[in-house]
Amino acid sequence: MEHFALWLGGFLTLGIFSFLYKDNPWYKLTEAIYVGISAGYFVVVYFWDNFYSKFWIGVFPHKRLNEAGELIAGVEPDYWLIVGGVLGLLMLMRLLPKVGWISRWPLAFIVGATAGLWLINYFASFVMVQIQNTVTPLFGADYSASLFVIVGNIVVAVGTFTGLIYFFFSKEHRGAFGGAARVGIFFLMITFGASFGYTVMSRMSLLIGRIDFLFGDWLGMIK
Amino acid sequence: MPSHPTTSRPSHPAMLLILFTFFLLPCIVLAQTEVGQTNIEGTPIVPDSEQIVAAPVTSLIAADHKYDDGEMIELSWVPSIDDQLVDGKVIGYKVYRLEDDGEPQMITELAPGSNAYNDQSVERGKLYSYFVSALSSNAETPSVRTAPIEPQREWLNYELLNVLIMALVLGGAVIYFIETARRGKKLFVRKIAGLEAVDEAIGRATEMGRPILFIPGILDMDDVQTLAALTILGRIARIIADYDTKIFMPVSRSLVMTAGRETIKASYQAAGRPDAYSDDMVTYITDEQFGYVAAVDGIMVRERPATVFLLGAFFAESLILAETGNSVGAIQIAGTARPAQLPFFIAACDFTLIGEELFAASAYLSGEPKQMGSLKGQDVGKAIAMAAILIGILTVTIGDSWDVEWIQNITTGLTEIFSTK
Amino acid sequence: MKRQVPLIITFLIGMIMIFSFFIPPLEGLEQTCSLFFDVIAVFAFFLGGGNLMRIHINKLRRRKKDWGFSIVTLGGFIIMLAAGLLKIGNPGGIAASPTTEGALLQEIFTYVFLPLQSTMYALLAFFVASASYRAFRAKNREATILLIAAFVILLGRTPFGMMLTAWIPESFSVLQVPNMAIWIMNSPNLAGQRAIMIGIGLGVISMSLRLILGIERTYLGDESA
Amino acid sequence: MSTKAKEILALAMIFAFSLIFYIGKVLGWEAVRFSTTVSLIVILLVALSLLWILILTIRGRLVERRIVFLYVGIAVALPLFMTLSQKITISPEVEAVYNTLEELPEGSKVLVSFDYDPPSAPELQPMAEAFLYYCFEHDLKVIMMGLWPQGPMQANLAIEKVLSDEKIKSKNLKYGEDYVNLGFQAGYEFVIQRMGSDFRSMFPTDYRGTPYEQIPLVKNVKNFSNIDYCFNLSSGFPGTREWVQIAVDRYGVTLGAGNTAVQAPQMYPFMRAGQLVGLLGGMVGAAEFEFLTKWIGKGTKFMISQSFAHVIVIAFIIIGNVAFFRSKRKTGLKR
Repeated sequence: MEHFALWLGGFLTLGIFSFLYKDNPWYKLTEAIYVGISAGYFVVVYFWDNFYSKFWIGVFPHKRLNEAGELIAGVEPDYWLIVGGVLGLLMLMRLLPKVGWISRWPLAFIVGATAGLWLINYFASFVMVQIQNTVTPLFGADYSASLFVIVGNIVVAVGTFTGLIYFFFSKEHRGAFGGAARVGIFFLMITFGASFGYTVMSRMSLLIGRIDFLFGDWLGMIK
Repeated sequence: MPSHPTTSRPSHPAMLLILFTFFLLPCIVLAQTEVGQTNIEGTPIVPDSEQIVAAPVTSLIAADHKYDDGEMIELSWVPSIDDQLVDGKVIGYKVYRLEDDGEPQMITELAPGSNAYNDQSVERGKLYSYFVSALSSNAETPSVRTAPIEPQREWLNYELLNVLIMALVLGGAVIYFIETARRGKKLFVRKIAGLEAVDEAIGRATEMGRPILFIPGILDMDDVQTLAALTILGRIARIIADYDTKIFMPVSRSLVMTAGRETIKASYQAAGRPDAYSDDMVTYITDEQFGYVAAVDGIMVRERPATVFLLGAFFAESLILAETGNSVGAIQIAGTARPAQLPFFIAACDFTLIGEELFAASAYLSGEPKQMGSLKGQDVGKAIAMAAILIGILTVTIGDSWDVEWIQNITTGLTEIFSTK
Repeated sequence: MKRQVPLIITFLIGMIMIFSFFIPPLEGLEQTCSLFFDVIAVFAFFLGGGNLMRIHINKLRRRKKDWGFSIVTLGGFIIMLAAGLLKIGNPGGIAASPTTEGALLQEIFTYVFLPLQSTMYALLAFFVASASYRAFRAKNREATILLIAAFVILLGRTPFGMMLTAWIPESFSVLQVPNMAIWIMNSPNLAGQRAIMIGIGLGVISMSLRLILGIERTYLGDESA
Repeated sequence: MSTKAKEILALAMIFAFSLIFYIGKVLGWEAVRFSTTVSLIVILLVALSLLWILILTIRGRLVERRIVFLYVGIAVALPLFMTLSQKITISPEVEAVYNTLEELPEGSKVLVSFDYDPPSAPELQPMAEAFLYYCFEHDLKVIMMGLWPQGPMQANLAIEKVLSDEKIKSKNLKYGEDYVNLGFQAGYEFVIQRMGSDFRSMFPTDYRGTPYEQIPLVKNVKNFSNIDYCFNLSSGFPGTREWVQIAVDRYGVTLGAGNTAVQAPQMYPFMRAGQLVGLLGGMVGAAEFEFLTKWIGKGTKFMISQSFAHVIVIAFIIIGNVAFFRSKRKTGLKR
């Protein structure tokens, strides 16, 4: 069994890596296995976690007994969940061509809820918090900052300001405004460059793990 | 500063031995033989004379938590004077609650040094009173009981009033400009390069006779970026229907599949070509992130799309998809609001919609005045943000440096407006 | 009915969600909605899973190109369902969780799924290199800035970068590559991130409003759009 | 020979290679090791070939991306076989982790939380092994747990590895008395919070299903006050930040941590504030810690692999720019 598992792991790993050379039957096979298994796995997880644990148990709770065999209070069925179930069933109406349009109702519900929820959440945590965090004394509280930090503070302020100018839609990027927008782009580019450079490292360690599996666990060439 | 947990030990081993033999051992034996005399922790109950008694906590206050649905009571107190890091007698606290003057029930146990607890297991319409016991190694000292209190429900969270007002201002600005535009006022919107390229990218696919691939990210319909991707899909599908090009949209969520089909179908109907639409344009693959990527990579190298749209929420897979798309020579237009993934799109795609541009794209592509109006409304938000940053930084810096009161007041005011607690 | 009801639903739910943020008695609504969403998603899974089966069965029946691989996909899918839902190959039988150790589902997860997932993830290492090779070229001013920032950060996080500038005296330690890398991360990078985030927040507000007000309605299959 | 034949040949060779070495492994062959001289020669060859690519590029022949892939593979794989002694300077934050461990008397209880999954294992697993090795060698009692579902599995892998070491094996450590794995508990930071009052409420049984009160090592462990040192291996949320905010700030735990390189910089503020006694960051941190604990693990090798990969990326960025400037000179300023 252990031999089989190792060879299987090696086979699948090399199959994916073979894609780097070009598309080939080996990759297609691993891809087919991956898609089938992962889709099945998610059906199972969704079924037990969402449908069974959240919906079914929510509507029909287990009678929970304590050690003495008495019913523990507080496991009232949550009939609200039935609304969710009904919306889910409406979704399935798509399968019937005649009433298929009714599946737009649950979609409309989801879109409304998502839009409303994120509108306010993004507003609070992306707009308000960020503005608040940007407002800091340039020289540090009571002049405590070093020159290094002061330069940093000024850069943050200027960068945020000009970055926002870049995103302005209703004004052509021309003249002084265009110049500021250009500075904004520079800041965005530094941001992108920095996060790219930053991520290179962590990506390499992923590969190291796989190579270690191939030559270490599988073939025993490194110990 | 964290400190090592200190235990007070008798200084001499012999003392320990004596203590053990004469006090603790009988206690343990006693505790084991007489079931029911042990409390929950298994600490033996000892005769009064041996107790190490800690001073009780003082100034215990129970108050209703403001601005909630009546589901929390806040307790605070001054810790026992014997609660000290070194050689303190207190080893913890127990919080007891009396519901409608019933029997006291322990609701939680806290570490030494605690001086507050939020009781979240309360219900409206019941009266609660509390007391807190200071625990020593073998005794409990209860505090005075608080007066009974009932958790209150509030209908509006005044703490968030500033957020509400700011949201109304911004929402109002968006709606105002939508209305202005609807009434026929011409509003200027600058060109967005990535979106100007959409027509050309679709045209290219038509010329080459190759399909267009649309990837709506890997999150479900409960993410705004997916919604943004779908609104853009509506516009793009309309153009594609006009050009009579093939579109293919593999998705990783069943709901996105359903919504994607609705969207494309409607666009084809609007273009007057409902017959050209087929459900096979949108295919579900798998919910799993990298399984989906494996399949999409395969589709890319096999179908060799001329144009690839990568719009929505992307995670680590962004670069795998974009690089594969690039290797098959596709024109790629990408967009996401996840800052961490933007650099990869910038590096590997021809055009990238950065954050806000993704959400503006559908309005921009529609070309309708009222949609454009909403973009203008966004700019009001940016102007407010910029003004707040500018004024805020200036006043806080000057106010800090020269101690000018009215300038400091401005800072305080601004901070209050933009605080979210 | 077909057109108006969905728009009304979106409007009402959207508005309720926005205001529930400020009304304490409605605090739990967010959880309730996400619970609803989970339940709807499970039902939708019938559509998605069904679609997956249908496509591959079609491929098989019509003997389309690469139909052999469709058998594999279908087989994998069905085995997982059998192992997870009917709990075939589960030592504890139908009552036990399919994710306990020794269960077929868990075995497949550990020995097939995990290697596939981590290898696919590891491909990133290659693509990061090829993307840097192709894209980090000093084509214009913006690209040059991108390149320099990436280069400094990359160098600053390797021992190599440390050695490179270790000779710089302590009083000018700001100029040592690792310190420059930290400064870039903390200052200009932060500024860019903030600008992007504020922009995103505003973009979401505007788009969500368009959706809630029914100005944007393509997703609902509205033909007039 | 046609491409197809070549491909089949390559495939056959890969298979034969795997088979030979697999049989070798079963027969108990020694690990493959390049001596220092060979290692240096290999590095030199790689460097020369890179130089050759640079020359080709200057001459106008661009390499395709598959060559880049090949070099990345080489850069990561070869160092794993090499015996190179890179000079390791111990950074203060790593030393702090070690020093705190050294101060613990025999029999102290150490809580280790494994908050990561296999993708982060290359960075964090060597830390876990070295940490456990030190604990076992110095007779510290180890309690393991995980806030990530796959964390306890990683813990078991590390334990298995460390227990197979001769020195540790001779100690005859017993599960349940010298170390225990409490398993995974869902609930993110709330788990830590609840552990503040009662461990057992979060871990009624260990991962094997043994009831908490029947495990000799932990039956008297009520909460954090019975723990002498906490160590957290983390690659995201929930992780070190949550441990600091709850276990340290509220319950006064002494906490050290090991983080992935990506996450580590965010933890420096906690270090400075003294909320974290020490920090192992990324492969470098793992290598330094291995050096201190004298555990011969993979961290050091992995670190060299990573440095090599970085150098390769940098080299190709340079080559790419050379290619660009060359083409610009030829075609004028287009694009």
